[in-house]
Amino acid sequence: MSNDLVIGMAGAGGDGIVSAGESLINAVAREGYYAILTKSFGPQIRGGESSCRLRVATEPVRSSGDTLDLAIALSWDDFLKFGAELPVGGRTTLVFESDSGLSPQDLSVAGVRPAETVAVPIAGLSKQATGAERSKNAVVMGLLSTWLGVSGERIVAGIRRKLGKKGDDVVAANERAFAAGAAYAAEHPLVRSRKLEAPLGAASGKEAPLKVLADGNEMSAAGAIFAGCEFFGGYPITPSSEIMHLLNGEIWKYGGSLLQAEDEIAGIGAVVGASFAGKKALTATSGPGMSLKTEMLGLATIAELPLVCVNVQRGGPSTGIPTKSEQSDLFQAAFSAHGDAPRPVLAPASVAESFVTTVEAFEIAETYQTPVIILSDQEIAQRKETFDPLDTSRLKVVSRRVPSEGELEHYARFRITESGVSPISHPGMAKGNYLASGIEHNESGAPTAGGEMHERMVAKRTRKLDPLKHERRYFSIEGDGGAPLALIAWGSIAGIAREALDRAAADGLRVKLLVPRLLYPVAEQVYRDFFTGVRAGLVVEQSYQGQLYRLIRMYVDVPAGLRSFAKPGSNPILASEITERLLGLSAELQRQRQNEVEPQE
Amino acid sequence: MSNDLVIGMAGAGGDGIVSAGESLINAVAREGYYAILTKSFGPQIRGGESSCRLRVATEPVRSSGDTLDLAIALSWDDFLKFGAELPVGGRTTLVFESDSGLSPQDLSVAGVRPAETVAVPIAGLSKQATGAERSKNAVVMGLLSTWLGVSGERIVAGIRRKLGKKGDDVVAANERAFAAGAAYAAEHPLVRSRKLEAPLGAASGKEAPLKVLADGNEMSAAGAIFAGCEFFGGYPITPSSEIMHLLNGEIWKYGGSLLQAEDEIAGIGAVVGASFAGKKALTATSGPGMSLKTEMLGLATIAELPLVCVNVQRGGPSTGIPTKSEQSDLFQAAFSAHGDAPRPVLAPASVAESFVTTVEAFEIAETYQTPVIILSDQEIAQRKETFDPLDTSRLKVVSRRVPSEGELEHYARFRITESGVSPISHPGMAKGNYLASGIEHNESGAPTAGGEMHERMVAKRTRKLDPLKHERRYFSIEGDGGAPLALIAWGSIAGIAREALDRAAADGLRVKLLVPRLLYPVAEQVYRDFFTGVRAGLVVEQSYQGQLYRLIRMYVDVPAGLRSFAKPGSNPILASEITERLLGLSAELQRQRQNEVEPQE
Amino acid sequence: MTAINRAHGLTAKDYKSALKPIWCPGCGDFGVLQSISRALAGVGRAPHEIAFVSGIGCSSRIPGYTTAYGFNSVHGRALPIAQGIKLANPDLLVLVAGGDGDGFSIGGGHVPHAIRRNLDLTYIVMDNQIYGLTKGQLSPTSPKGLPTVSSSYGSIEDPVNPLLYVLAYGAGFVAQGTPADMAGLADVIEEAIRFPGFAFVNVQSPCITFGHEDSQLKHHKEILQTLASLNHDPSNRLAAMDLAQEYGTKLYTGVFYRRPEPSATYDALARERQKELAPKALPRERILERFLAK
Amino acid sequence: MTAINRAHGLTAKDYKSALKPIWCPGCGDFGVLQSISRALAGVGRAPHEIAFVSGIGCSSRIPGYTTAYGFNSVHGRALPIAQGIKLANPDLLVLVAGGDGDGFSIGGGHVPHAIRRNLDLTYIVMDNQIYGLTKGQLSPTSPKGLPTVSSSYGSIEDPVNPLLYVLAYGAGFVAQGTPADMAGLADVIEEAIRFPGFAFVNVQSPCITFGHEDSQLKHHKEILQTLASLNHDPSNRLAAMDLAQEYGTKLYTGVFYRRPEPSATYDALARERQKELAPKALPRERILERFLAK
Ligand SMILES: Cc1ncc(C[n+]2csc(CCOP(=O)(O)OP(=O)(O)O)c2C)c(N)n1
Ligand SMILES: Cc1ncc(C[n+]2csc(CCOP(=O)(O)OP(=O)(O)O)c2C)c(N)n1
Ligand code: SF4
Ligand code: SF4
Ligand SMILES: [Mg+2]
Ligand SMILES: [Mg+2]
Repeated sequence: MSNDLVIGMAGAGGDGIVSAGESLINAVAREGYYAILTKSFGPQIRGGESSCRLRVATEPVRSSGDTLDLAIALSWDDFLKFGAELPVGGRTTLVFESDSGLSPQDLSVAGVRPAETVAVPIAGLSKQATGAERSKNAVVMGLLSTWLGVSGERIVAGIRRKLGKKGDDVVAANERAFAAGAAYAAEHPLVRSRKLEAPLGAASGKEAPLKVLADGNEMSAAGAIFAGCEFFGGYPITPSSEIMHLLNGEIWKYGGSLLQAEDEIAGIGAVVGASFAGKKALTATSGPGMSLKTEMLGLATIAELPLVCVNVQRGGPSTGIPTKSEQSDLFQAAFSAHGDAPRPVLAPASVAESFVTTVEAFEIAETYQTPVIILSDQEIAQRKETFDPLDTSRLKVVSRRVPSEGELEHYARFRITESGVSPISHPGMAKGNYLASGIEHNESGAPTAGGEMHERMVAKRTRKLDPLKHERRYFSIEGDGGAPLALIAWGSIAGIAREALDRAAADGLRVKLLVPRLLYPVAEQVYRDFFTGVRAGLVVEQSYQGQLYRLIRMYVDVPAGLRSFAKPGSNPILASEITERLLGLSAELQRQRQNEVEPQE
Repeated sequence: MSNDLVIGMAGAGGDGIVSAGESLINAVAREGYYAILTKSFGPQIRGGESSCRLRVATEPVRSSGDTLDLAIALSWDDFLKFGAELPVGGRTTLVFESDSGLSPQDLSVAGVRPAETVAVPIAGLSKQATGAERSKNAVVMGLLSTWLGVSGERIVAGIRRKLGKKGDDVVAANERAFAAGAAYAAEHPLVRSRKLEAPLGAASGKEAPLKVLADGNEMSAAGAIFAGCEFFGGYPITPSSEIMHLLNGEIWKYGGSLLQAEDEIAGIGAVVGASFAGKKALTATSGPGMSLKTEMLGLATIAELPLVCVNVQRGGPSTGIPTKSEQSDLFQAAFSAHGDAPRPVLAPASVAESFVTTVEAFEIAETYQTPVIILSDQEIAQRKETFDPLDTSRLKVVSRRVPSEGELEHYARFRITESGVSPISHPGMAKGNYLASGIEHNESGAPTAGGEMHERMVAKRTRKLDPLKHERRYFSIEGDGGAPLALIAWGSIAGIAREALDRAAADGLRVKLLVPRLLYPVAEQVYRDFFTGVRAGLVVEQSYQGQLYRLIRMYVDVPAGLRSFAKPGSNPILASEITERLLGLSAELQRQRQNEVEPQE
Repeated sequence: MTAINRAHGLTAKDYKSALKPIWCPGCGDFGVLQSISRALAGVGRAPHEIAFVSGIGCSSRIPGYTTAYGFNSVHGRALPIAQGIKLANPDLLVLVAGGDGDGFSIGGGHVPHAIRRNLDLTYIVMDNQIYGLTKGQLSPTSPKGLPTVSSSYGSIEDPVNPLLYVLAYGAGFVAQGTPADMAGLADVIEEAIRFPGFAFVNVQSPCITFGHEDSQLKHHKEILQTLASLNHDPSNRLAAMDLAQEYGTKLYTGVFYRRPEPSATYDALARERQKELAPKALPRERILERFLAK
Repeated sequence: MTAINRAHGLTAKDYKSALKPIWCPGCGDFGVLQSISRALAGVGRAPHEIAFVSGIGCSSRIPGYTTAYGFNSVHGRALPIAQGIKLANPDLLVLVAGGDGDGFSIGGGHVPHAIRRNLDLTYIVMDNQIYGLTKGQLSPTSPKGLPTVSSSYGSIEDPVNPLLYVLAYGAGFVAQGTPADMAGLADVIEEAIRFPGFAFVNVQSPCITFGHEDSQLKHHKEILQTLASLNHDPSNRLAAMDLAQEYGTKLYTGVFYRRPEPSATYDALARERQKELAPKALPRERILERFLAK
């Protein structure tokens, strides 16, 4: 019995492998398991190869795992195209389409002998059950239902919901194919059982409590609705478009509106306008769009207009690799604008955190009157993940500070206050009239070219963000508090670092992990505190330059042994690699210690 | 007799004060003096106040100086509008228009009593000489000619050249006004003489060797012509437009062409196209334009297309302060693009260096097939400066490495070489056909989404810039090699740091100064070497965040006592402030030393 | 526009701010400011219910000289910002203004989209055929052959035709004016503001400092012809396009085109949609329930 | 275009690269690729003398499938890049292609300027009224009311009219085709390439995966009308504009407008200027002498 399984499946575009993965995650989520589903496609829009990996476990999972426990290849060629994304290892049970005519020897994976190799006539079973090969994915679901021991009922109910529109015949055919798969599996049990332990609490006999099942883009959109967002302006771009799609279905219901603009500049331009008009407003994009939004972000900074901008990172630079994840837009997020224009940058480290981070981003934007950038990434944005319903009562829904009657008497929009935050009016509010501008201005908003006023205004705009650096809630610290070894990771990589932390602790290493959700401004004191007692460590990132490592160095003196462990996008970073490196660092520290104790002669 | 004088003048827009400054610098340059002229205007396009400051010396000058030796106020109100840009001090001779009815007591400058106050009926002299007040500036030139002891002939010759087109009457009137001014000054010698020493070599009796007299924008354009630039694409923006203006007059003569594009994106887009077509190409802009060019710069990086992009920095963020200088676009220059997209950033520290840096930028762009950003600033770009003709023979005019016949046999445009540089073909070259793209690609240029190829390509594009970090010619180091105190400064502020270095040395401090012309990639080894023996110091910059200081920290462990000394734009940084701070640092070091020697009880 | 309800008691002065314009003495934009103020007084909305957006340029300084909520934004992006404002609060009166470069060079990509969305905005371009603020470069409406600081040997490109473009984009209201006829200008601006939908007014507003001679007020007065005097029927779009072709050679003032039955605006359609869908809303704080695995 | 000199011996195959298109089976762009290859074979320039620029989109992948020097650049910016190429080397044959979104949404601001400059470029838009690459959002040419992933309740904006816009911008050559008539399409593309000046071809190229039904080849075949069959006179610009108004309701193919006496191109004028000014050049290495204080 397993309590944590990783299943990888691949086939041709039409094989419906991804839809099978979606049905499965739905079913296991409803059973009370925790799960993560990631999808990956070839470069074609339609057709070509497609794949997914599903991790199911009885306890919360933090990454999509590494080596597969169960691999299902509807086509071996297509399977191989996903390379390191679907890694087969010595513990893998490899299931493949027997109609392909391949024998287990043909399934060569460099340097690996799978635990077990199982040929199944998947297409044949479909044809037998339905008269056509079209329902291969239902056969696969049937196989998995039996082998994993997951309730077939739930899966079938899911199939019904999904295919209902296509008519009773289609539903019935798929049910038959599912049954054929389930029956076949029952007759051909796996040598190495892949049965799942019952989910936690299942013994109670009660229905499992409902879990949220969503991807990061959905949670960004939902977070915006929760936070009171009333306007979205943006332009489609992979892998962020779904935020716009979802909001387009929802936002009108709340009296809000949405503009699919002619380009990213206009998209964020409209957001700046909506914010000026007093509304909470959002835009979302990916790298190329961020590059185009640069000027408007600078405008929002100097005009002190709140807005939230999600960047779902993909492989860069330029068009780069649109469908794969990377964490290489951090420098840009912090520094793309010309002039002294600091602005907060946040990053969620899980699907659930996409919700939380979006709500926090609006809180920050509105409180400090600033654009806020959320660095999501393709991995988080597009993977489905389960989690227990969030306690949303601790989230703050905040609106900007409008001027009081008294303040409107001699209203100065950009009043230089101690905190740096000035009350903000908006069109429609009597006596609040002012001139917003990208030109440097004095307290009342009139243009100025004076150096002294400029200095005071830049100082105000910078100072107002200081409190953020002391909000410990944006930082999660785990592990051994007094550890000499440290890990820092962010975004989707943080989940892997968390697993590495557990493994390293299990290996007897003294390690701690910092996952910052606030990346900029750099919270000097938080890092300094975290570094107390730390002698070596790794900043783990999915970029070539190790951007967070460099960013921290700008503001904090880091321990001499802190290194960057960075790889560019779509090259998976494995928990095992991290642990290995930690072991190396530990050995190095011991050598140093030895040198200290036994002086060289 | 002085060998170094700073003269400041201000009046209403129509008073021609700036044109007087231009005539004067022309004349003194021709005499063999060194000089710098800066101009400053009120926010109006036409009308409003205007001013200039002229520094004249017998030896090369590196900044426009600080407190004025001679101040000329055609209107006291207008003079005051320039505040700290025209600082009056205890050593200032203050000349003012007596017709204004003001008395010396009315000329209150907070906390200052000028050395001498001289009322001159400037308007009256003009009216007397010409019948109108229009020639006040000629009167001023006459006054200065006598008081400074600069040949009137040269000035009059300049007036003739300048006004020739306006007809003989105008020229004659101005000559009379000039003579009136000169005569008045002869009758009213200054109590504290402001006579200039003869320029170096003047004693030889020969004509002074010709000097170059130009501003930074002119030198950027000239550098581009020198380097073989054949295309300019851009969009007007203050304070960079003059680069386009000048090239528009010149580039066609060399078979090149120019496009005033519809916006900055199209401007650099055309440059990318011209570069793809095999030509050396340039664009120029300022902050807001840089923000718009972000996406195209990323494209040029991944497509490995050479181009040079000048950013004449002004006050930011956003529209900011268009007419004033600042150094706050460094973060952007290094980091604006999404993805891992390193690119070289250069900065000239004087007008002459604008020429040199532009030639070097083309050398780097073409050699390494990369966009190169030049960070000029408004101060350098728009001030007139004299310098001795450059020895241009040491400048390299380099063209990109095209593939050989053999290489074309199996041509792979993005061949992964050890240096990271691959031979580059262009349309028109038989057998060199390839697909350029912003999408990640393999060696032949075909799109790829593979992580491994992506990693090799990012590594190649990063690696190829490594040699730059070892080019010592981009770094100028002055002062006491073993000094414990260090200064680092760049761009127009470097000149002030140079003066501070001299003064500090004169005060007995052991200081050295590093002026980097290459700002990015950060030349780790150069800084490490420079920091050897350094215990404290200042990175002096005209920004709020101290951007170079932060940039260095990203890559280099800096001495514990290295501080940022940064002020945002248009607030002058004075050599004396720097020296003062150095004294403070030195005192601190001594205290520390004391603590080390006498252990605390 | 003769019979106007002035019961609100607001006059042109109420729309002018304390900020002193720093335009060159004699700049055409002074007249435009005056005409806009008059038009606003004609319409009579309280200044705080007006949002006035511009880009960057001499002309784009105009919002700061009014008492409306102003937004002097960035070069070329006034229209996107204005659309966001209008969608966020359709009750506001939203004005947009700027230069020929701001609108038809760097901002040219936004014009067709603002028009095809048909938000209820009024867009006023101060067309001086030059870049004023940056000291005299070619603008997209500069006549072919014009030598400027950026076209030392004369321009070699045809000018943009704002009137024809905007008609082709399908704008419901298209007019032209000049400060050489202030009353006429105030009238078309007021009519544009009152038009329910996107309205465009091209104002020939001379740059006295860098503009060429033929673009000055004196010349305008000589050549100006009102469309009314030509008996032009403003409901005839093709005729309007034909007249618009004369841009750059003739100076027609008045209304080129006014759609007889204005179509629904984006902001109105958005409101409808909001009303229709409101009943389907889950309370914001319960939005996560939509994502429960069931 | 019947009598073509094919002495060069190049065939359509010589213009197709080894890269296998990853378009969806049945995508209209296959036909466009075939037609362009045929047209290029008709013109007969060697592939290495051709620069083929695109933006981003399914359609924008096309340069990679040809043997020309290709540039698959960034979304919406093909035209500025192409202009730089043409000015840098006017001897090249420069083709530009992309989608309706690429050209008329994000890239829409560049179209009028490329046209008024009149560089000798051929611009082919594969207009499928949808965003293909990003999986089915509204494009600027999508019909009003269309529900898509980004317009759950139907679009509420009027579509762009590429043909009318481009005519209003003053393009010298404007045509339309569809892969439903491959021969006709190859012909207009070849004619566009041969036209001395900016030439625009709108291709109705169906997206089989996300496009709506009325935009598919089958429907094209039913409704297609050649302009020749209507006896349209392609030298009549106003008539062309009138016909162009039917965009979205009728499918006319062939040449809408061909300027009878093509005006001088920017590249040609640039060359003239270069020749004229060459004698005034100081050698590049002596350029600093211009700045000696004399
Ligand atoms: C992104 C950006 N590019 C360029 C500029 C510089 N700039 C400011 S206004 C302007 C053009 C002004 O011309 P126009 O729009 O016709 O207005 P006018 O001054 O003539 O009224 C330019 C190029 C800028 N501020 N921002
Ligand atoms: C700056 C930028 N914004 C957005 C995108 C995402 N994107 C790529 S292609 C495309 C639109 C595709 O539509 P179209 O131009 O009509 O081409 P098609 O795929 O339909 O042929 C979009 C929005 C991008 N790559 N770059
Ligand atoms: S430069 Fe021209 S447009 Fe600008 S304020 Fe002066 S006259 Fe007006
Ligand atoms: S998505 Fe549409 S446009 Fe793109 S390749 Fe497929 S059919 Fe063609
Ligand atoms: Mg203008
Ligand atoms: Mg399309």
